[in-house]
Amino acid sequence: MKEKTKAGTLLVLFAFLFVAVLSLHPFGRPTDTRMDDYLIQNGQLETGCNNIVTSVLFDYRALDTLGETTVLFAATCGIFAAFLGRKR
Amino acid sequence: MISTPFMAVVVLVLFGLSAMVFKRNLIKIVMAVHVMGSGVNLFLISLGYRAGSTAPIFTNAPKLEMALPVPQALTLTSIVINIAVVALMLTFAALIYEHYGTLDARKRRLLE
Amino acid sequence: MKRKIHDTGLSPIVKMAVCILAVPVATFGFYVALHGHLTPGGGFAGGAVIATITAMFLVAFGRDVIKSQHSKSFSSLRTIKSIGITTFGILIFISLSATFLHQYLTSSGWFFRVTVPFGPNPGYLGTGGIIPLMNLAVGLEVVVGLSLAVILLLVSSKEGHTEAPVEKMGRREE
Amino acid sequence: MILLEHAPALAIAVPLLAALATPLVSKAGKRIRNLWVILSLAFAEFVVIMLGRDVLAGNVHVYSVGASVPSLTSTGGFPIRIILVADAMSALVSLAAMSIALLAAIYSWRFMEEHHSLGLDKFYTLLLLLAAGMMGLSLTGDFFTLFVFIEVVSISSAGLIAFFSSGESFEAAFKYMVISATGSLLLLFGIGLLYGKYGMLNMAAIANEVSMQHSFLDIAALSLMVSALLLKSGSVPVHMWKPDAYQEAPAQVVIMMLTITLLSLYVMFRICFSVFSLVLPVTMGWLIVILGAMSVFVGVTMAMPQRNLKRLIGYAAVAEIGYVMLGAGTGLIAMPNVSGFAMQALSGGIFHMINDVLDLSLMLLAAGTVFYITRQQDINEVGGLAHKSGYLAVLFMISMLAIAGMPPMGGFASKLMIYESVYYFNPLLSIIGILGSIMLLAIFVKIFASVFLGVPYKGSVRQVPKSMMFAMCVLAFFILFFGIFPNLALDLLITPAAEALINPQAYIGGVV
Repeated sequence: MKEKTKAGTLLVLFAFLFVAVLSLHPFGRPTDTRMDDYLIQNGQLETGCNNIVTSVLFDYRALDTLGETTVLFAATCGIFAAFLGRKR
Repeated sequence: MISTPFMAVVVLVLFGLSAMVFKRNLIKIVMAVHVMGSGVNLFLISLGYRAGSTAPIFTNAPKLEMALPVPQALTLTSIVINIAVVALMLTFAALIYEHYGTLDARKRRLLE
Repeated sequence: MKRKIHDTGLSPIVKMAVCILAVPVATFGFYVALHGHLTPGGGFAGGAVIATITAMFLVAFGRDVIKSQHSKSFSSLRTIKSIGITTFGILIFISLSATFLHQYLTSSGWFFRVTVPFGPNPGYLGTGGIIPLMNLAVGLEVVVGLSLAVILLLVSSKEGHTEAPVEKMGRREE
Repeated sequence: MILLEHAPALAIAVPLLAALATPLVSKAGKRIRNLWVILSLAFAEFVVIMLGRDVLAGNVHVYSVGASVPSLTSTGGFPIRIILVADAMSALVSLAAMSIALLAAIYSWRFMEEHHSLGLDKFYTLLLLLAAGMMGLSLTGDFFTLFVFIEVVSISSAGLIAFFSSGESFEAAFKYMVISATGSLLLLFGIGLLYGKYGMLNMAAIANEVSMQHSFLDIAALSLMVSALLLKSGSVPVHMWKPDAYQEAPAQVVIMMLTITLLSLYVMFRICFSVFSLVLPVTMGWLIVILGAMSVFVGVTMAMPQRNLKRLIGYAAVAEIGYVMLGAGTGLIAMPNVSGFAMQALSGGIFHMINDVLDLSLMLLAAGTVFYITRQQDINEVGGLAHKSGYLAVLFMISMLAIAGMPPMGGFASKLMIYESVYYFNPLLSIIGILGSIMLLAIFVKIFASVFLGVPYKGSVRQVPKSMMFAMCVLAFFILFFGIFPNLALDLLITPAAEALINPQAYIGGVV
């Protein structure tokens, strides 16, 4: 019985995601690109690097990159603490 | 016309979820999380594509019609986060295997 | 090949190839990380490329190299760990200072004075202010993080592992 | 002054910098490292208090990270950079989170000493990263930063769960990681949907866009995000990870995980109230209320047969989360014009959020001290402790009465507000609530009798260290303070927070 309920919920979720993705914009033609056009126009002037993705990563949204490096740092600490404890 | 990358994304995410729910082996569960993560990354990347555009890099850029830079930055961040999640889960799976000698979730009433 | 080639791990040819290959891989990774603001790639991709070297060494020389060369206990790993984490800690200060105390170090920054006009250009290394430094900082952090994870996962799991056929190493400490 | 202008960024940066420097500082010795951790958390607490005072003076504090002028938010009419927003609600939540982190650090000075001398600097690094993640979670005004900080929080808490490296703790940490990884991936899917439609990632900007035209996509993104955050907060359908995680983790890490569950509830309310306020279907409010009632019921009934004290507190935490959802859910049902009882329910829910953290933390710290002074892990061998340490019995009594919602303690005021206002929406729900708190009282009286009363405890009992006693007394003081002067706390902290949550215009106005 448990298997069928799980399969049932997964099918419902599949239909839900399917319809949600269908109502998105067709692939290749994004509807609202104000933010990205601004970045492409002024990316070079404000941050001085040609690769706009790097300027987004390290200047416009630098807090995300900082959070992400702390995620990697926390994972390393977690792995080390787990293995270290075992030696006790 | 149904935009195929979004369909692939839904299939990947659901594949990951169903494998995570039905499978018992810990390593398979970790793989399922990784598959789901790459499904969501594919979704983020395919949001930022403009038909007939190049990468948003101005070094010798062939044309000025460029794809959206922000989804690419988001995907880069979420890929690295997926690495950290999978690495931590593999450590726990290895240590559980070492402690219990088995990777089967059902034996230890792990994920019921 | 001054170091004594152990009997564990793959054949000496592979070990030699890995030692030779390490240098071009390192330079390529460093190139990708340094030119992050000009060419695709950047800190993360460059760091990942360099992190493959530790994986190659572990595969080629077998995992007991790390255990046997340094002392049996975990102190060897902890020294590597503390070096990595402290350098990572200091280097992330650079990106932290740029992030929080707002970003007047970039295009109009004192470090790389050149501002870049709009439009495609052949890409001059001296642009981008502090972003190349942050790229390198993140690159080093990714190298340390990934290689530590690989080393820890491989070296410290005690369960019976398929040793290379010729096992002249001493009894594995239990 | 300069500190106040950069307050939101400093609140995140200080614990983060301290966490990165702990491996360096711990080379200099144990005491210096402990002092370093507590001082950095105290300084972050000072920054958050200053931020709270400035925000309670009436203005939404906006900080755009990386802009040449911190308050320069929308350059081209829409925000480009990441913007940290501190309004009354987020200031209240970050204040609670940081004070619990500070108390956890003070508590773990002596508690962790003999447990684990080898990896303690890893423990403190993860503790500080957890505090930084909580600050980021409560102050962010941007969807993707929300996802990143939820990941920071869940990875560092998984690392901390597995700190006492025993077989079960890896199992609990693995289960926690599986659930929080899928949760945050669903959240990222919802964020992707929103970015696909609006091209922007800032909460206030999207709230501005949603109020103009909304379609099925917003409902889909909203439901994905709400389900992901319910997953993280451990309400009924997915609460299995909570008892295991609370059983295995050290006591002060469990307090931090309590605040994480409440922070994810705060983020869900932020999304429902501020971003999707106009497009919010009534069914969403009812869903949260029903889930709240179910988690109260399931939490209490599952707590009955438990033997392990921490596992029992885990189920009690599921019940407490149910109360908060009950209260705030009714506010959600009457969303567009929240008045009268819905407003009382909402402020009752928020007030209970704070009280719930305080009393469950006091209970957990008391439980940790019981295991610390008797060096036993199971509560059946421990008995008649009241003779040996009277203070501990009094503190346990205070936390027990507070969880059950007895008059002198803080829990009573908030639970009373929830019962009264929920009664008007559906009498059955408040009946479940009242029954739940009565059964909670019964369970904890049983535990109190078995641990503290009865024949005096024969084994050797260590003296309760000063640092632990200090942390517990601070918690007891706040519980009593909120209990005796609820109106003081209410109109000083809670009602501005409730008002800030109600009108999204102030939130959007501040940014766009």
